[in-house]
Amino acid sequence: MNLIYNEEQRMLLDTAQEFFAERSPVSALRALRDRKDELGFEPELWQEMTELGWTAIPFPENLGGLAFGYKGMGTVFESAGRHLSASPLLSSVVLCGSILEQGGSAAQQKSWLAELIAGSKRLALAVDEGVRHNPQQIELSAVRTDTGFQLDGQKVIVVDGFQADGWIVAARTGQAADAISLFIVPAGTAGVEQSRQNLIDSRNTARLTFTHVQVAPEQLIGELDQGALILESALDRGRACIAAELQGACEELFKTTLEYLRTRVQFDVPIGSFQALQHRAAWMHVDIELARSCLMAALDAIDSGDAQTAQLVSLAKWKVGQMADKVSSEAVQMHGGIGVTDELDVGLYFKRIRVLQALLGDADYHLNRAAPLLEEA
Amino acid sequence: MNLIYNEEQRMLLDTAQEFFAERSPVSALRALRDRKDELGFEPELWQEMTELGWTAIPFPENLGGLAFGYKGMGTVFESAGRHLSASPLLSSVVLCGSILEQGGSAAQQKSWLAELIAGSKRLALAVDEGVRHNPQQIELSAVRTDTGFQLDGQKVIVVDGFQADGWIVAARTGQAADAISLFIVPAGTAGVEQSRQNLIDSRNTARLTFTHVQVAPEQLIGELDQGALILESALDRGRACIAAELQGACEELFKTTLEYLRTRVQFDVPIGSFQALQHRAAWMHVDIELARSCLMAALDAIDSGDAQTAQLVSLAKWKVGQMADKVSSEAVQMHGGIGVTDELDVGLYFKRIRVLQALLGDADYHLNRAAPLLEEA
Amino acid sequence: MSAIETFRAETRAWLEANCPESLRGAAASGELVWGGSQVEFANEDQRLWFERMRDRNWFCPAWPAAYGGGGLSAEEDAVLQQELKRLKCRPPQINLGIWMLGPVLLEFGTEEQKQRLLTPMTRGEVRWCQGFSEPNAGSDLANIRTSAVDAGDHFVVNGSKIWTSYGDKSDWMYALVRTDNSSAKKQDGISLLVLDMHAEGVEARPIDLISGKSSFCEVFFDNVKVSKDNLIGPLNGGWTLAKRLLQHERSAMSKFGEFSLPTHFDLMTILGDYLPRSEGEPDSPSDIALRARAQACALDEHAYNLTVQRMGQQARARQDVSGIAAIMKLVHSEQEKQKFEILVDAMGHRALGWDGDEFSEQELAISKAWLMSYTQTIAGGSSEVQLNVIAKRVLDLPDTPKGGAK
Amino acid sequence: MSAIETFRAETRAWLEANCPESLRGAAASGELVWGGSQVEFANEDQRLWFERMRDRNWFCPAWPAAYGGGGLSAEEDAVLQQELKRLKCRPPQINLGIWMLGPVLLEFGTEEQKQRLLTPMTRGEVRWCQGFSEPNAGSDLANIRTSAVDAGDHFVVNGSKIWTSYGDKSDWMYALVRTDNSSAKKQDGISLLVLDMHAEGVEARPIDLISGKSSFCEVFFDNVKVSKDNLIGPLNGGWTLAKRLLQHERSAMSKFGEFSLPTHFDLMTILGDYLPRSEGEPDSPSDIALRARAQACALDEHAYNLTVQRMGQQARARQDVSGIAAIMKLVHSEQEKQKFEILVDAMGHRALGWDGDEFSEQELAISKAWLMSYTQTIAGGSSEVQLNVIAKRVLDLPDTPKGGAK
Repeated sequence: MNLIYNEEQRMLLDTAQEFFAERSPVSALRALRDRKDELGFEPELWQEMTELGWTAIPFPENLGGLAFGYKGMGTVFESAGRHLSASPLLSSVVLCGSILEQGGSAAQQKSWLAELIAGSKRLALAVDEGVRHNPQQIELSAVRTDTGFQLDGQKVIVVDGFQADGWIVAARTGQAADAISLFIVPAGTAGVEQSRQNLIDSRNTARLTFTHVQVAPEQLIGELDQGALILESALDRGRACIAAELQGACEELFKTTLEYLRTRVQFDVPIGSFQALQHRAAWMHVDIELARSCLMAALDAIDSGDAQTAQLVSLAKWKVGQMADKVSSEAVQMHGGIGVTDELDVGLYFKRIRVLQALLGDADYHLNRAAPLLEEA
Repeated sequence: MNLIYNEEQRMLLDTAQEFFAERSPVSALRALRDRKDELGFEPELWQEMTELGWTAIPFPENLGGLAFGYKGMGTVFESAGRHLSASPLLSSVVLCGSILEQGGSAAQQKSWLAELIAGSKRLALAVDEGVRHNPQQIELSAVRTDTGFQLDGQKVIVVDGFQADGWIVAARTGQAADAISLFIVPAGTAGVEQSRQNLIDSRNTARLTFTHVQVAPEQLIGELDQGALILESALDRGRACIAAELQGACEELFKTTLEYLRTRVQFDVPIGSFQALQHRAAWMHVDIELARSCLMAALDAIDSGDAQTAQLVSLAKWKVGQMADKVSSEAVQMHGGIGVTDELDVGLYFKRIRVLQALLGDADYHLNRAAPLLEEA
Repeated sequence: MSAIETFRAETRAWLEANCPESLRGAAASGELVWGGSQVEFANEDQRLWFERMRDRNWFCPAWPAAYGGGGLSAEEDAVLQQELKRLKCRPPQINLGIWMLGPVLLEFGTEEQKQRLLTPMTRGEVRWCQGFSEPNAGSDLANIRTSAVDAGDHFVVNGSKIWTSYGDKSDWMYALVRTDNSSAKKQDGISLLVLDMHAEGVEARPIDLISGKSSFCEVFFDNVKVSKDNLIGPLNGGWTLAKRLLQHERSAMSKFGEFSLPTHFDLMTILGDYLPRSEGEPDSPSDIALRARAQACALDEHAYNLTVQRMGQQARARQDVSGIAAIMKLVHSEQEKQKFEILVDAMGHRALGWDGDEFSEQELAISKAWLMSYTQTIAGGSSEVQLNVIAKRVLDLPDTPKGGAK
Repeated sequence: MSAIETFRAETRAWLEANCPESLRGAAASGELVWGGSQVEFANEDQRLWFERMRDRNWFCPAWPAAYGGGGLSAEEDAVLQQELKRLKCRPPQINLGIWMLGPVLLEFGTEEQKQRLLTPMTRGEVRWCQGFSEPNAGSDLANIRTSAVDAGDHFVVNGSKIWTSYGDKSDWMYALVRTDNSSAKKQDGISLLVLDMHAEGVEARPIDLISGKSSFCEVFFDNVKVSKDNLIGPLNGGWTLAKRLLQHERSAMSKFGEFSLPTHFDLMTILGDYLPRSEGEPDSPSDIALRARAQACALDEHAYNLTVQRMGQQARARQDVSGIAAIMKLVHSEQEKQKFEILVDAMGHRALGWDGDEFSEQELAISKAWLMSYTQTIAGGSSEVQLNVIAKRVLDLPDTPKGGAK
């Protein structure tokens, strides 16, 4: 198990850090928010990221990718996390791209995957239906018709789903618990309604309603009833990238907090000299280091095809999520009055962190899912 | 709901404090331990407590009691807790006495209860069978015979059960979940074996084995199959008294710890001037105050016959137990190296506290049992 | 019937006849009436209740009649409060002036100041705000820099205040200002001043919080003239008065909390809505673990409520309650924060909404209240300050000596 | 085949031929061999392994051959360690002298001292103990008071040490002593001395802990004569050496931990034994909540183990690991404590036994290990000291300035 970035990955990390710092600092997110941008990201930025080749990172070369793996992807996500940089990299490339890579037909890969990598089209994954993430409980139905399938049901919290060029929809196609199939539904298909769910992180999230939506057989990805495994694998890639984004956001927020502790003076001394705050900061550091190890293990497991990838990804999402809860809460508290104002960026970090913590499974969900790790020992 | 001691109760509290401080300080427990005393308490001390009337506190006057209620009892238990004073007050008077008071026949009350109050006999309650307290899972059986009943099974963690003059045994007498009956089994009855379970707190605890033990019909307490309610009510009195003992022990241990923090010098200053320790001590104070309120509510509920007595007792046992976990752990840690030596009393408090925390239901058990409190709101 | 029993009977009858039914029971935040020059009523009942209580001089029932108070004895006032509570009457108006500045004026004000400032309070004509905190004087209040410079018959005030609740809607402010820069101890150069928020050079800007719009303002003073008769207490003697004022803050906040429960969301009830139990199906382990956390949190809240009760009983029994009193704000604010964290866990994305039609009103209110709960452990004495106070004043732990810990 | 590959092949072959099967894999605490004048072997295999490694000069494989070391290059030593690990060979002896004092002697000792002290170490003939802590010098080590007074050709040592592991079974001690009381900084008056535990006036008494008997001793010095050639490094220059010694402590402890796992109780396995699941019956909510806590704790342990791995990889890649290294002791000891707390919750009264036949050996071992876990967060740098170090050295937070916080 390799838990550090190699030299190439470190170079990519540096590039990504610089890029986001310059092209998409926190002020960019603030601007998107203040003008209530419905897309939730800057198309030009997305185009630049595409040109840098980042949308090609995880895919094999025969599909137009760079075969640079999820450690490579991790470097980009943690850098984006540091600057709260918004882009559809998670939704379109990681989640939908993985599904197309693993389950798409040659035709689907040629049309859709190539366009995703080129950035000329964007897909979003529609999976959740309930209050909390639970891909085992999909009720949106796809029923066979003479000409294909008919979709009925509802999806929520579809990341970057508003005004996407299409969606990959996870639908129930049989009675068996895992009889799930995946369909590509292009935007504009009759019967699909989209509404924007405005979350605290000011990013793009949508609710989709499917009413008698007709899809052709060639819109099915992979085999009928066999979508669950592909879906789960894509979700795991997404979860690992979310963990990376969280880790980056938390490390940056922690850095800001430490700087504040060193410089803010109260009672004639820097507040960072108060031992109670020092110890709490030290515990934050401990959690950040432990979480980092779990994150690296998850990324490495994906790249090496580890048999325990699912559990290691859940370990990472759990541990990073727990750490993020603590770091974001403490950051606000330690900043005191100014920390709860909108003027400081602390609140923007807090809000994004809390959304990421809930996306694709919260701590409770992943604690359970990671548990089988403990049986091997 | 009355959450403070009245003047009479405060006087009793003062008396009890003085008595235990003088007659049974921590050194007395240490002496019992060092000579591996099997009884686990000093019979002379017990006799003196009896003479002070404390064994009569909770019983009505017509049964030879003082009708001074469980707030009265609480004052004695918290004082005993402060000095780790050992006596069979919980086992013989509170647990067995309550059962006889509520379910005993006139004859049983006359023979046994009067002797318990006089201190001339001691009974112990045999209820637990498993690893953790669970009076809903009693398997020791009492089967009807021509001459009475036959008892078979095993009891563990019988408080003050070793060398008692007899035991009240909770036995299963039917299939229904609550078909429990209570029997008095005098010491010396054929088929009863006792062995001492040496716990970390150096007190008297026993395992009892019942093999074809014959008991006469007049040894049954109350109605056949109807013992569960009487048992539960006695257990609640016991739990409240344990909570009082815990509260007293923790308040005393906290006092000792604060004194250490004020006087122990490291790096040329008293360690109590370190803010990290100050904040942790402040949180201990918070927990002690919250726990105290729950304890007082439980004692008051018993005395006033509150409909939510069971839940309030569980709230107290839970909250006081949680507080005790924290206070005892922190006390050891804050005392540093010397805190883990046997030389200091801190370890004796720690061990007694941890046993009390587990007795008659730990935090997990009582958290669940207290939960219905929340439905009223 | 004794005099006090007669008073009770009359009071009860009067309240029953005069307090409109719609004004009994807790109110949502927006439904409270704030006295002042811009007083607004949401409905006729509010106006009636306001005017009737005003005309009975019961805005300040225990203040001397000379300043428009009700002139009640302490005993009568206690009875009135009990009867108000019994009927769950809402306060006819909310006003920081009455709760905080008023008692200090009664104690330290000149006769002229009492006449001039207290009388409009008892009529509900002036809305007051507080100007204490500054950007560099948060937990360390003595560090304030807003200056009031002696200019003969008036002071000239420059600087700014932060965290002033409803600074933009208030008529007058009581403020701490620095009147001496040369004092060795920074506490010694501070005075308490009252000033007109409508005066030239005063500007109040609402502050946006992480939870969105707020009632807090930043208030800027640009060469504001304040006549000298608005100095309360001695020059450079404001620190003592400020401490006295802050003692009243707690009781004011608790009164306020009693009637305005905008953020009271019952944890277990909401949990039940979002963590439904399916008939016949066992709960998932993660739901059970979450429920256990929620139970622990709700029981802690129960323990807190019992402690409030116990504190009251101890106080009535004339026992020392300083050790309990010192924990209340800390415990309540930290518990609230924890409660919302659990709610957010249970509600998943439903608690993460910001605005729009996609979320119910209650869901959006919970999101805001959750974010606001982060303010509660900072404002009005941060948790850290509370812990310091407990450690030093209650537990008597030593100060860090000069040249101390390395 | 390169030279190093040849070395590896030979080493592997030798180890396979010479390390007895019974000495591969982790050992219970009692099964480890402590080198020294009183060395004891539990069986013939232990003696064989001890003698074979000694005779190959591999007790200290990388030390110079001049002092009885193996004279291996760093590269060869690394290969040897890898091969030892591959076969899971236990260390042939445990000896604080080799792990802690040895490297410091090599760096700072005189030639005479190296000859005299290192050679018996490499032969496993002397058992060493450490004399640092004193009752008044716990976290504040510089506060030691045990004095060594100059008496011409020797020092006279008086005072006492505490927490000396196996003080009663050791032959020699390296100790910090005060040789100058007049220095302004108390660190400046300290020297490092080695002394014979069998000398007149030395008494070692084992300390009873809350967990019962222990290997820790209190050591008393009553006018003990120590010849001057036993001063290591410069007079009054012991503090620098002590810091160097303590740097070796961590790696020594981790080596020790690798092979002696007396307290490794697997949380989830034991939980399974005491929290059995009934076929067809749902677990009780309290069992599920406890299981969730246990899972979180065990996963945290997993995260810790991954971090150990990551630290090694970063070190090999020559990246800075100081930030990770600083958390290891803290995390491990706190996690162990937490683990035992959960175990005790799960095992109910079965974890509360002290002695006697009523409890299984494992149950009694768990009780002791639980109580001992409280020692781990105090000994070898308390958690508080670890947190201070992280805050100041890793996070660069400021010291409390003189005349600081009130």
